[in-house]
Amino acid sequence: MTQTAKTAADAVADVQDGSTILMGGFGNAGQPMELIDALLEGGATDLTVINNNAGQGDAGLALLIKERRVQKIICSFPRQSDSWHFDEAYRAGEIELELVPQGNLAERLRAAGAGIGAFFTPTGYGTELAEGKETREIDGINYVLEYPLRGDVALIKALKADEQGNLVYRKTARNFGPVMAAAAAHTIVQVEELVPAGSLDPETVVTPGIYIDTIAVIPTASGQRAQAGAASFSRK
Amino acid sequence: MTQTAKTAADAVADVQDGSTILMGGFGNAGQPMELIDALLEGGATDLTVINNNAGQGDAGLALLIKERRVQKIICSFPRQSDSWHFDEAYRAGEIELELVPQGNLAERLRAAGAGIGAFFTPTGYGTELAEGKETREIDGINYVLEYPLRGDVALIKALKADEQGNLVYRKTARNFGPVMAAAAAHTIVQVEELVPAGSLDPETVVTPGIYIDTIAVIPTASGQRAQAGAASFSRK
Amino acid sequence: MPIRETLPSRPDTSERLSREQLAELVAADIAPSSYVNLGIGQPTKVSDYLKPEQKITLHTENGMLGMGPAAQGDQVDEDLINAGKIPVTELPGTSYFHHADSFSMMRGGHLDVCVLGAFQVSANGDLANWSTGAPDAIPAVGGAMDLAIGAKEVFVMMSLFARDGTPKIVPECTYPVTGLGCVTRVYTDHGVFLITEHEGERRLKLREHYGITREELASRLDFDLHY
Amino acid sequence: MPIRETLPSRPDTSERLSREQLAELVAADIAPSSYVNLGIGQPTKVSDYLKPEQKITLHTENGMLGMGPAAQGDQVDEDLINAGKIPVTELPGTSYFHHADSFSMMRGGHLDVCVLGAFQVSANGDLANWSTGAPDAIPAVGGAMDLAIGAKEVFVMMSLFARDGTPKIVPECTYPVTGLGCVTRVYTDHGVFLITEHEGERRLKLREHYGITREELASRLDFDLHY
Repeated sequence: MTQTAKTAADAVADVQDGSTILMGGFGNAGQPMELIDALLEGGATDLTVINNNAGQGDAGLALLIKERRVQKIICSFPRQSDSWHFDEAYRAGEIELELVPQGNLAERLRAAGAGIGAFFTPTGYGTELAEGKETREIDGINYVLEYPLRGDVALIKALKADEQGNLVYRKTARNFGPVMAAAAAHTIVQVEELVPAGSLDPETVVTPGIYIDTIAVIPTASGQRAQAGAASFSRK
Repeated sequence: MTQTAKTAADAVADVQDGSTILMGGFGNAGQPMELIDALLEGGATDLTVINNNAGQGDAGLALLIKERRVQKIICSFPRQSDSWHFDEAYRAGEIELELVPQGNLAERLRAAGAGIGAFFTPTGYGTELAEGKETREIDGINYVLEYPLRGDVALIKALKADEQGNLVYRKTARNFGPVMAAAAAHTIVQVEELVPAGSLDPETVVTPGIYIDTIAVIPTASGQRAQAGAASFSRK
Repeated sequence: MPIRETLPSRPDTSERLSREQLAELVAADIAPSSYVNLGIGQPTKVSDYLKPEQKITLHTENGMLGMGPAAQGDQVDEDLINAGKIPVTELPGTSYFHHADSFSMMRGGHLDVCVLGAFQVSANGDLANWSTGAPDAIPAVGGAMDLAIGAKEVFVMMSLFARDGTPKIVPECTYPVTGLGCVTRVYTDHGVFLITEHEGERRLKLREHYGITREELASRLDFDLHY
Repeated sequence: MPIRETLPSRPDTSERLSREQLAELVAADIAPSSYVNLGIGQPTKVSDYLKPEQKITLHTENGMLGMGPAAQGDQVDEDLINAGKIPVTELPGTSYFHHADSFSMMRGGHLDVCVLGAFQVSANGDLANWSTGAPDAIPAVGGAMDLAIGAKEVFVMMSLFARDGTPKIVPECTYPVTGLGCVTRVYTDHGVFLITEHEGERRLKLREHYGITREELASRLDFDLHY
C-alpha cells in the first residue's frame, strides 16, 4: 500500500541501523537529495549503500560517507574528481568497497526485483572483478554467474507520482530508479508533484505503484533544476 | 537501420525456410495478423514459432499450422477452445511442442535480447516441465536453469512507430512485443500509423528504434478493432 | 499483513458454502489495499464481491495493473483483455507493461495475494492445477506455474471433494504438480484451511468448517488434521 | 555491414595523425545509420566529425538513445547528462530507458559500434582500459566492461606508443583487462589495425600506417604483424 509522508524526515523515519539502502541516481541526476539529507539528519548508521557512484562534492551520499555512516558501498564508479569524502574514508580503511561493473549492478538489482536467483553475464569475464566467481561457457561465450542485489530500503527520485504510487521520471534522471524500486522491501520516492489517480496516461507509467511504499513530495522549480545542474556537473 | 516496407508482403519477403519466428500477441491482442497472413502467402516453411498460444480459430498462426508450415511451436498455452488446427496437427504427430511456463517464456526471450547466457528461475521447479533440467538451491529457494530463446525474425504489432522505429503500443496488446523485438536478429513491426521522428514523447517510447528493422504500416480503424474483438474472443 | 483474519459476518456454518458464498468469503478475507491476481475460472468470481472501500488493485499477467470489471457492449476492445482473454476495462491508476515485466512482478513476490483453482492441494501446500496427466490430453500451462510460486499468499478455491467423493486435499498430489509448498490457504465448500510453517514443516490447519462436523472431516481426509 | 571500408579522402600517410585527424578518421569509418556509443575522453571527440547525412544515433549508457551535442547555456539541465556526466541535448527521435534496459541493449549486442580509449590492446583483441593496477589507486570501472563486450564492433582510439616509447599494442596485456578478445579495430596516430578471426584465431592486421614505415612499425611491435 502506498502512503504519502508529510516530510522527507517522516518518509525515512523507519530506516534502521545496519540497513542496505538502494540509492537512485547517476551522479546528481535522479539522486534523491532531500531524502538522503533526511537520512543524514535521522542518524541511521552502519549502512550498506548501493549506488552507481560513491558521492560527489559535499552533499547527499558524500556527506553520509563523510560522517562514517556507510560501512560498505556497492557501486561501479566511486572515484570521481569530487569524490573526496569517499576517497578519504577508503584510504583510511573506513569503508568497504564492492566494485561492480555498471551493467552487472543494474542487472543484479533487476534480478532481485524479478525473482531471478542468479544469472550468467558475459560482462567482467576474465577480469579481476570476476576473480573467484563461478564461470561457464554457453554456446561458445564465457559467462560469470552473478547474484541479486536486494535492499531493505530504496530511496529514489521521480518527476511525478499519482496517489497509487505510479511514477514517471524525467530524461536521464530515470536511470536506476525503476530497478531499485522493485528490488527493495520498502521503496521511498521523492517526487516534484503528486497527482490524482487517473491523471497519468496508463501507457506512460514507468514504475507501477505496486513497487512504491512511501511518497514524499518535494517541489523543485525547473529553473532551480537547471541552475543546480550548471553548478554541480563534474566530469565522470 | 530501420526501413519502411511498402506492403506486408515486402516486409516478410526475406523470411527463410527453417527460420525461428517470434510472433507477438496474447490471443488476438497484439497478434500481427497481416504480417502472418503475408508469411502464409509467402510460402516459408519448416518454421519454428514462438508465441504464447498455438493459434486460434481460422486465422493467422492457426492457418500456418493448418498448412503444416510450422514444424515446432514453443508456447505456454496451446490448448484453447478454438485451437482446432493445432490440436489436429498435434494429435497427428505433425507438430513438435515445447511447453514453457508463460513467465519463463517471457524471461527467456528477455534474456536473449539482453545478452544473458542463462538464468535461475523458481518457476516450474519440481514439475514435469523442469524434468531433466539443471536445478540449484540458492538462499533456501529452489531454482531451474533456463536458457535464452532467440529468433531469426520477430513479427510484432504496435500502435505507432516514428521514422526511426521507436514504438508505442496500446493497452494489453503490448504483451510480448518489447521482449520479442529485442530477441530477434531481424524485427518486423506492423503499426497502424507511422509518424515523423520527434512526434513521440521520448519519455513514452516503449521499444526504442534500435530494435526495429522493418516497419509495415497497416491502418486499422478503432471501430474494426472493437468489432473484431467482440467477434473473436474466446475463453483461454 | 495483507490478510484479514476475521470477517465482519461469517456465513452460517451448518451448511456447505455455495460457490457465491465461497467467492464472497475469499473476497472478504483479502486485506485492504492489496495487489491481487485472480486466476481463470472460479477465482474470477471473487472480483464480484470485492468492495470499493477495500481498494484492491487487480493484476492480470498479460500486462496490466488496475484492471476493472468485464467490458460491456461498446466498451469491448480487443486490445484490452485479461489473462482469460475476456475483454475488460481499466480503472483510474491503471498501468500497462510488457510480459517480462509482468511476470517479474509475480515471480519477484510483489503481489500480495493470488487466488487459484485446483485439482488437488497437498497438506503441505503443493498445488496441482495445470494438468490431469491424462495420456491423450494436450498439455497447456499458461501462467499457472508463475502464479503458484509468485504471490506472498496463494489462496486456492475449490470443492473439498471430487464427484466420486474423494478428497482434493491429499497427503501427496497424484496429479502433476504446478508448484511445491506454495499454497497458504485452501477455501472449500466444506471448510477453510490454513497452511503454515510449524517447526520447519508446512502443515495444514482447519480454520472453520461448513455443513460437516470436524469428526467427519477428519475421518474423510487421509492425513492428520490440525486445528 | 555497418563498417565503411573506404574513406572518401584518406589523410596524408607521411605524417602521424593528430587527435583531430584520428577522430575524423574514426567518424568517417562508421557506416551510415549505425547505433554508436562513444566512450568518455578521446572517443567523445568523434561526435564532432559525424556528418548529419551519416544518420548516426548516439547511445549513452545512462539511459538514452538519440543524444545530441553538449548543452550550451540555457540548455543545461541536470536531468539530461551523458555517461561522463556532461549536460547534453536530445534530438528528434530520442528515447529514454532505465539502466537495466540500457545495459541490456549493450550486452545484447544491439549497438553497431562502440569507440573506447585504452591503456593497452593485445594482438588478439584483449582490452585494458579501466585500471592501471597501481597499488594505491582507488578502483573504478563504470560501464567499461559492459561497453567492451557488448557492441558488434569495438573500436579503440589511442596513441600507438606510450610516452616512454613502448607500444600500447602488445602480445599480452600487462594492465588489468577490461574484456577478452573484444576489440575489432585499433585507431592510432601511427596506423589503423584490424583484428579479425583467421582459422579460429583472432589476429591483428595493419590497414594503413601514418608517419612510420611498415618496417619500423614491425620492428617496434613485439609480435608478428599481418598485412
